Amino acid sequence: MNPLAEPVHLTHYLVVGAVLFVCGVTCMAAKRNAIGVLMGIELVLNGANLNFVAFGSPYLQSTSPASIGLDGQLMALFVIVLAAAEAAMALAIALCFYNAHATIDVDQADELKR
Amino acid sequence: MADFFANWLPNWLALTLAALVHVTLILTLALTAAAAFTWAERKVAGRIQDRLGPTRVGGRFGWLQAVADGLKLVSKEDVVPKNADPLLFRAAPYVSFCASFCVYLAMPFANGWVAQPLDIAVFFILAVAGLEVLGVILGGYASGSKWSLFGAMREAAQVVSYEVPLALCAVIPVMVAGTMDLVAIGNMQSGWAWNWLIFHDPFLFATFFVYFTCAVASVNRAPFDLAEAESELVAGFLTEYSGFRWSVFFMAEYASMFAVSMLASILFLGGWNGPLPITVWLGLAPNPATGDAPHALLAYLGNFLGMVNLLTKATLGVLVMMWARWTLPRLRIDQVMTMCLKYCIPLAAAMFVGAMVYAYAFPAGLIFRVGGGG
Amino acid sequence: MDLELLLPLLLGLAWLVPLGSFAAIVFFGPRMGRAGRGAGYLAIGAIGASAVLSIVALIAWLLAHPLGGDHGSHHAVHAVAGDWYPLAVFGDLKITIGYYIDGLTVAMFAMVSVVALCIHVYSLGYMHEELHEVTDPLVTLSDGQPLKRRGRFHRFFQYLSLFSFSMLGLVIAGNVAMVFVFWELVGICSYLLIGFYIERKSASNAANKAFIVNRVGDFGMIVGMMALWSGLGTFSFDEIFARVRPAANGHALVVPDGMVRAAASERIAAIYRTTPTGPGGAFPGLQNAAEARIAALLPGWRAEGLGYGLLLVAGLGIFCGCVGKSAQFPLHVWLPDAMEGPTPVSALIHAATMVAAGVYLVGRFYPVFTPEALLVIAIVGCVTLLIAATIALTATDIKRVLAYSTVSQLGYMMLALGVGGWVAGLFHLFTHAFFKALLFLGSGSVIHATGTNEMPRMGGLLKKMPWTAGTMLVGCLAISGAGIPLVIGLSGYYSKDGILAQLYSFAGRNPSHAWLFYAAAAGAALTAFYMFRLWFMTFLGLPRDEHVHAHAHESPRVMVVPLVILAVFAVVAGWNVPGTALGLQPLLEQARPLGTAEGASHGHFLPTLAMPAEHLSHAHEIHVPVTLIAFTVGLAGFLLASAMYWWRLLDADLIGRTFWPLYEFLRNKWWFDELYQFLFVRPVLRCAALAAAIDRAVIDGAAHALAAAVRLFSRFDDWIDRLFVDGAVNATANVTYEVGLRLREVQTGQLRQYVLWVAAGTVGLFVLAMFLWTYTLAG
Amino acid sequence: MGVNFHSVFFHLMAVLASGFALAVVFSNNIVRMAFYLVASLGAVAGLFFLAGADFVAALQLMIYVGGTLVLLIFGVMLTARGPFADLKTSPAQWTVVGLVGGSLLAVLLYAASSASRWTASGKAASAPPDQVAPTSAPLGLALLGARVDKLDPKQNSASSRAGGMSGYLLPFEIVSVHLVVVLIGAAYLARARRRATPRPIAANSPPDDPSQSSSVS
Repeated sequence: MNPLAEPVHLTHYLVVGAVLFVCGVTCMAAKRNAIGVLMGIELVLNGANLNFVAFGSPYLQSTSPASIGLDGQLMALFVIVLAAAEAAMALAIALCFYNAHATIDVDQADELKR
Repeated sequence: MADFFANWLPNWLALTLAALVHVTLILTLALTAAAAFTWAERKVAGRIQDRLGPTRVGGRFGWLQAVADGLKLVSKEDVVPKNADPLLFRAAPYVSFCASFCVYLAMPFANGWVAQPLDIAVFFILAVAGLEVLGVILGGYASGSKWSLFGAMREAAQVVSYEVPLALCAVIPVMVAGTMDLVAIGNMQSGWAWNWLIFHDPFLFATFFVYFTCAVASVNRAPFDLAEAESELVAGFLTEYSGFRWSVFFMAEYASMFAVSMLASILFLGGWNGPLPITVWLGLAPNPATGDAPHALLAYLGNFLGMVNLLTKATLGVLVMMWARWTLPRLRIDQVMTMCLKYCIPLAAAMFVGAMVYAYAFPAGLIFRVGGGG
Repeated sequence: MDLELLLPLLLGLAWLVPLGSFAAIVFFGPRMGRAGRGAGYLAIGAIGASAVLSIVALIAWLLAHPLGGDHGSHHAVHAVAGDWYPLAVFGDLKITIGYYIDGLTVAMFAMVSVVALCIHVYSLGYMHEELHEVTDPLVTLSDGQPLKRRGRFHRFFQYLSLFSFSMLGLVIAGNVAMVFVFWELVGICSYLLIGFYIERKSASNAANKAFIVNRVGDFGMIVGMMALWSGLGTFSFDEIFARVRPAANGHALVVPDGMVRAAASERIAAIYRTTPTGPGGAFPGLQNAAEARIAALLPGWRAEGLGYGLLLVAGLGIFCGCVGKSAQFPLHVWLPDAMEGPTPVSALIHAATMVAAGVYLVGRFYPVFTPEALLVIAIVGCVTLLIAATIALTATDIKRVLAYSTVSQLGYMMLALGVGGWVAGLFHLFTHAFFKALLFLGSGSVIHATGTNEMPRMGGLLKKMPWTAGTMLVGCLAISGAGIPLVIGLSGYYSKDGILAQLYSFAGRNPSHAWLFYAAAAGAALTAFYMFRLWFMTFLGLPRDEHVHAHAHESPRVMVVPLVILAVFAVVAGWNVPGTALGLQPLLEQARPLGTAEGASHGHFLPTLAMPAEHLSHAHEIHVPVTLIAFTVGLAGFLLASAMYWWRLLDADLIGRTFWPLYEFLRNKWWFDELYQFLFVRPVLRCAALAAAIDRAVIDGAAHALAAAVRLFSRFDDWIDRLFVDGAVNATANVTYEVGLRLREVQTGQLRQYVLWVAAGTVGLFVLAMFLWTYTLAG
Repeated sequence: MGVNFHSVFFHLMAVLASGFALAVVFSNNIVRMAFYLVASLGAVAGLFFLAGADFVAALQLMIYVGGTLVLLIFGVMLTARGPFADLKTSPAQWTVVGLVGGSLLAVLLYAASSASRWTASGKAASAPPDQVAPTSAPLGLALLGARVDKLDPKQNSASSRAGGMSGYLLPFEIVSVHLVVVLIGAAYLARARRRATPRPIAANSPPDDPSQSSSVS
C-alpha cells in the first residue's frame, strides 16, 4: 500500500526517534573527537525530544489516555534548555582540555586511570 | 487559495499549486527586491558621494544596471579553491539563502496575506533569521582562507550576540500586543498613525531605535559589516566566492535586510495600516465603528493597498540602512561587541521593564487602545 | 523621687563606675594617651563620678531623714535593703547581689569616694616616673645592673579602680556572702598593690605575707558565716538582724530559734522518737504535735542558754575576719610590711579604707555580737593599740611609724566598739580615715622629695617643703586629738574623746575591766609622742643628710592640693554645721543599729558584764574629766616628744641605751615576726620538707615501680599488637589493595567504552524486560 | 483518497533527519559533521511542526540550530589547530560499536512497533488541518503554573494529577537559574588563560611543544 497515503501513526515518530537515538549513541561511542561526542549527545537528546513531542502530539494520540497532552512539549522545552546548558558546559570543558593537552581526543582523557 | 484551486482540481494537486504560487510570489519578491536594491544601493552611494552612480545601462537612471550585474555574475566562472571543503563551500550560499528566504514563510504582507499563518510568527522569524549566519560561517570556514575564517568568526560572534537584544526588542511589542501572531499585531494598529505601536508609549518609541540598530547589526550591514570588511579582510567570508554563489549570498543579505525592516514596520510602524486610515475611508477595510466587512473584491483591493503600504515602509527602512552604510565609518570588532553588550542589551532590558510597568499602569496605552491585548 | 529607688540607683552607679574604668584600662590601658597617661585621667574621672553620686546620695538621705536630737536612737530609721540580682538559690539559701543602705553606708560611700578621689589625684603626680622607662635601684639583676622595666602607670590606676569598685561593693553589700566576695576582692587589690614593685623581693614577700595572714582571718570569717547560716538559714543583713533582734522583743538580743534547735538537736530527735509517728502513724498531725511540743519547749531551752554558744561563735568568727583585715593583735604583722607598696596605696588601702573595712564590718554586725564577743573585741583592740603604739615609738622608717599608728588607731576603734561605743568607734574610723590619709600622703611627698624612708636621714625640711610640713602638722595635731578642751578641737579631738568617755563609763560600770581605760589613755599619750617625734625628726632640726637635704623640693601642685583638701577635712570632719545638728556624729547616731542604743548586758557566760548605753557617756560628770585627762596625756606626750627631738633637752640615744632591753624589745617589734617564724613558719616548713621527703621516697618510689611494671607489660602488649593486630589490619589492607588493583583494570578511563557499556546494559535490560514482563509490552 | 500531504512531509522530514544523522555518524570531518547535524536538527524541527508543536519547533530552531550549533562551530574553530584527520576510529571499534548500536536499534524498533499495542487503537487524525492549533499561549501558561489543557476536572480525576502539581512554575524557575549558573560556569571555564611562558615566536623557539602549550597559569 502507499505509505504516503496512510495517516502518520505514533510508531513512525518512535521509529525516527529511535534512529536518531541510536545514531547519537553510535556517534558518542565511535567518535574520538570530543566535539563529535558532543554532537552525539545532541542527537540522543533530539531522539528523546521527538518521542516526547510525539506522545503529546494532538494529531497522533490526542484522544487516547496515553496522550500526555502539553506535558510532552513542556518536557521537550526543558530538554532543549538543558541541552543548551550542557552544550555550553561541554564546550568549555573541551576547551580546557584542549588548552591542557593540545588535543581533543577523548581517549587522551584518562589521567584518572593512571 | 488552496480551496480556490480545490474547486476543480484534486485536493493534493490544489495544495501543490497553492504552495507553488506562494513560493513563486515570495521568490519573485525576494529576487526583484535584491535586484532593485543593488541598483538603489549604487544610486544612493553615488548621490551620497556626490556622484551620479550608474547612468548608462538602460535609460538615464541606469535602471537596468541590476540586470547587467546579474548577467555578469551568472556568466562568471565558478571557482572552488584547492584547499577548500568542496561540499560545504558549495552548500553554504544555499543555506544562507534558504534561511533568509524561509523568513518570508511566516511574514504577512497584508491582512491575511501570509504563506503560512503561524501564531508564533515573530518567534519563528527570529529563529529562522538566525540561521543565516550558519551559511556564512560554513562558507567562511570551508573557503580554507584565513580572511574568510576571520570574517566568519566575526560574523558568528556578532550575530550570535546581537540576536539577544534583537529578540528582546521584538518581545516588547509582542508583550504589549499580547500575541506573537503578526497578522493580529498588524490589525491592531489599524487607523490613524498614532495607533502604531511605536507611539504606544515612550518605551516602545525608544525600543524601535534599539531594534533598528540591532537589526542592522544582525544582518551585518555597515557600520557593522565586520564579516566582509573589504578594507581589512579582503572581502571577509566572501573572499573566495565569485559568480553565482556570490550573488546568492548577496541576495540572501538583501532579503534579510528587507525581512528585518518588514518585521520592524509590522511590529512598530503599523504594518499595512497607513498613517491615515485611507482604506477605512474608501470602505476597503472592515469598519472599526460598525465592524461590517467590505465585499471580497474590495477587501482584496484594500489588502493590495496595504501590501504596497507595507512594502513602502520596508523599502524606506532598507534605504535608511544604505544611507547609514555610506555615511557612518565601520566600527572595530570590540566596539561592535561593546555596543551590543554594554548598550543594546541593557537598553532593551530597561525598555522591557519600562514597557511592562507602563502597560500595567495604562492598560489601554496613553493615546491609543490596544484592542484588548489581542 | 522615692528614696527606695533613688538610693540603690545612685549608689549602685557610684559603685559600678570604677568597674567600668577598670575594664576599659584593662583592655585599652597602654594605648590611652602617651604611655597610658589617659588611664589615670579615666580612673580619676570614674572615682570623681562616684564621689559626686555618693554626695548626692548623702544629701538625698539627709533630706529624707533629717538629723534630730543628739542621738537618733528613739526614732528608728529603717535601712533601704533589697536585691539587684539573684545569683543562685540553693534550697533556702539565696546568693544575691543586694544592697543594704543606711546612714552608715551613705557616709562610708561619701568618705571612701572622696578620700579615694584625693588619692587618685595625688597618685597622678606621685606615680609620674612610671610613665616612662623605670630603673629600679633597689633591684639588682644577676649581672649587677639595676633593673630596667617598662612603666606601669596604667596598671597602677587599673588596680586603683578595681580597688575602689571592690571597696564600695563591700560597703554597699546587702548580705554576708557578697561582703565576703568583696572582702576577698579588696584583699586581692591589696596583694597586687603591695607587690606593685614585684621585682623587689621584699615587696613580693610583703604581698604574700599580707595575703596569707588575711587567709587566717578569713578562715575564721567562713566559720562565722557557716554558723550564721546553719542557725539562721540566710545571709542577708536585714533578715539576720530581724531574727537576732526581733522587733517583738523590743530589738533586744535573743538567740534565734534556728540556733537553739541546732544546739538542742538531740532533744528534738528524742521528742520525735517519743512522739508516736512513722509509717504506721494512726492519724496525721502527729508531726505537728511534735513540732508543737518543741515550740512549747523552745523558750525553756533558750533560757538554759542552748545555742548561745553558736551565736557567740558566729560573732567571734566574723570578728576573726575583721582581725585579719584590720590588722588586730594576733594578725597585725602584715600591715607594716605592706608599706612596701607605693605610698598612695598605703594611704588609700592600708590607712583609710581597706583596713577600716574590718571596723566597718564589726559595726555592721554589731547587733549580732553578744557581750562576751564584745569584750573579746575590746580586749583585742586594747592589746593591739598598746603593742602598736609602743612599737611606733622606736620605728625609724617614716611609713612604718605611720603604719603602726594606723594599727593602734584601729585598735582604738575596736576597743570603742567592744565597750559599746558604736558611734565613737565608727566616728573615729571616719576622722582617722581623713587625717591618716593626709599623713600618709604627706610622708609620701616627703619620700618623693628625699628619696628615702629613713627619718634619721631627714630633718630640716620645713623650709624646703612648707606645704607638706604644714599639712602634716595639721595631721599630727588631729591624730593626737589636739584642741582647746571643752571648746573646740580638730576632728581627732572629738572622736578620741568619745572613745575615752565611753571607756570611762564602761570602767565605772564594771571595774574589773577598768584597765582598758588606762591603757587607752596611755595609748593617747604614746600617740601624741610618736606622731610629733615623726614630725620633729622630719621637718625640724638640722639636716642630717646633706645630700638628701640638697635635692629635696616641694612636691608639684597636683600632690599638694589633695594634701590641703585632706587637711581641711581632718580639721572639720568632727564639727557639726554651725547652728544645726548636721554632722558626722548625729548621722552615725541616726544610723545606729536598732536595739544597740541601750548598751549590752546579761551575757549568758558573763552575766555581770554590762556595756553602758553610749548616750550616758555624754553626761557632764563623765565628759568633762575625760576631756581633761585626754588633753593632759596628749599634752604630756607632745611635751616629751618636743623635749627629746625639738629642744634636745633629752638625748634620745642615751635613753635608748639606758633602757636598752626595752629599746631592743620595741625595735624588734616585740619579736613578733621571729615568734611567728618560730611558731608557725618554721614548723610548717619542716612539715613540708618532711612531706616532700616522704613523697619522694615512698610515693614516687611506688609510682616508679608501677611505671616500670606498666612499661614491661606494655612492651609485651606492643609485641602482641605488632604481631597480631597490625598483622590483621595490614592483611586486610593488602587484600583490599590487591582487589582494587584487579578491579582497576575494568576502569579503562576510555569514555567511549563507558558509553558502549551503557548502551549494552540498556539492551540487556530491554531483553530482560521483554522476557520477564512481556505482558507490559504486549499488554 | 489521494496523497496525504501530512504523511508526505512527514516521510520527507523523517528521511532527511535520519539520513543526516547517519551522515553525522559516518563522516570524519568535524565541520561537515556539524553541518549534517544542523540539517538533521532542522528536519527534526520540521517533524515537530508536523506534530503540531510549532513552539517547540521554533525553539528547536532558535536554540539548537541558532545557538548550540554556533557554539559547536566555535568549539571546532577554537580547537581547529592540530590534526583532526588522524582521530580515526579503528575498524575493530567500529564493529563493536556497530554491534551494540545495531542491537540497541533493534530493541528500540521492536518497542516502537509495539506502540500500536499499548496505545489506544492506532487511529490518528486522518486529515490534520493546515492551520496548526496555537500552543504558545498554553505552554506559557503551563510554565507559569496554570494548565489550560488539563482544566477538565474529569480528566484531572482520571489521570491522577493533583491540581497544583500539573503546573511547571517551579521547574521553570529551576531550569532558568540552572541555565544562568551553567553559563557563568562555562564562561569561567573557557576564559582565556594567560600562559606562564609567552607563546613561542617564529623559528628561534621550538614551535608549540606540549610543555609550553600545556603550561597554563
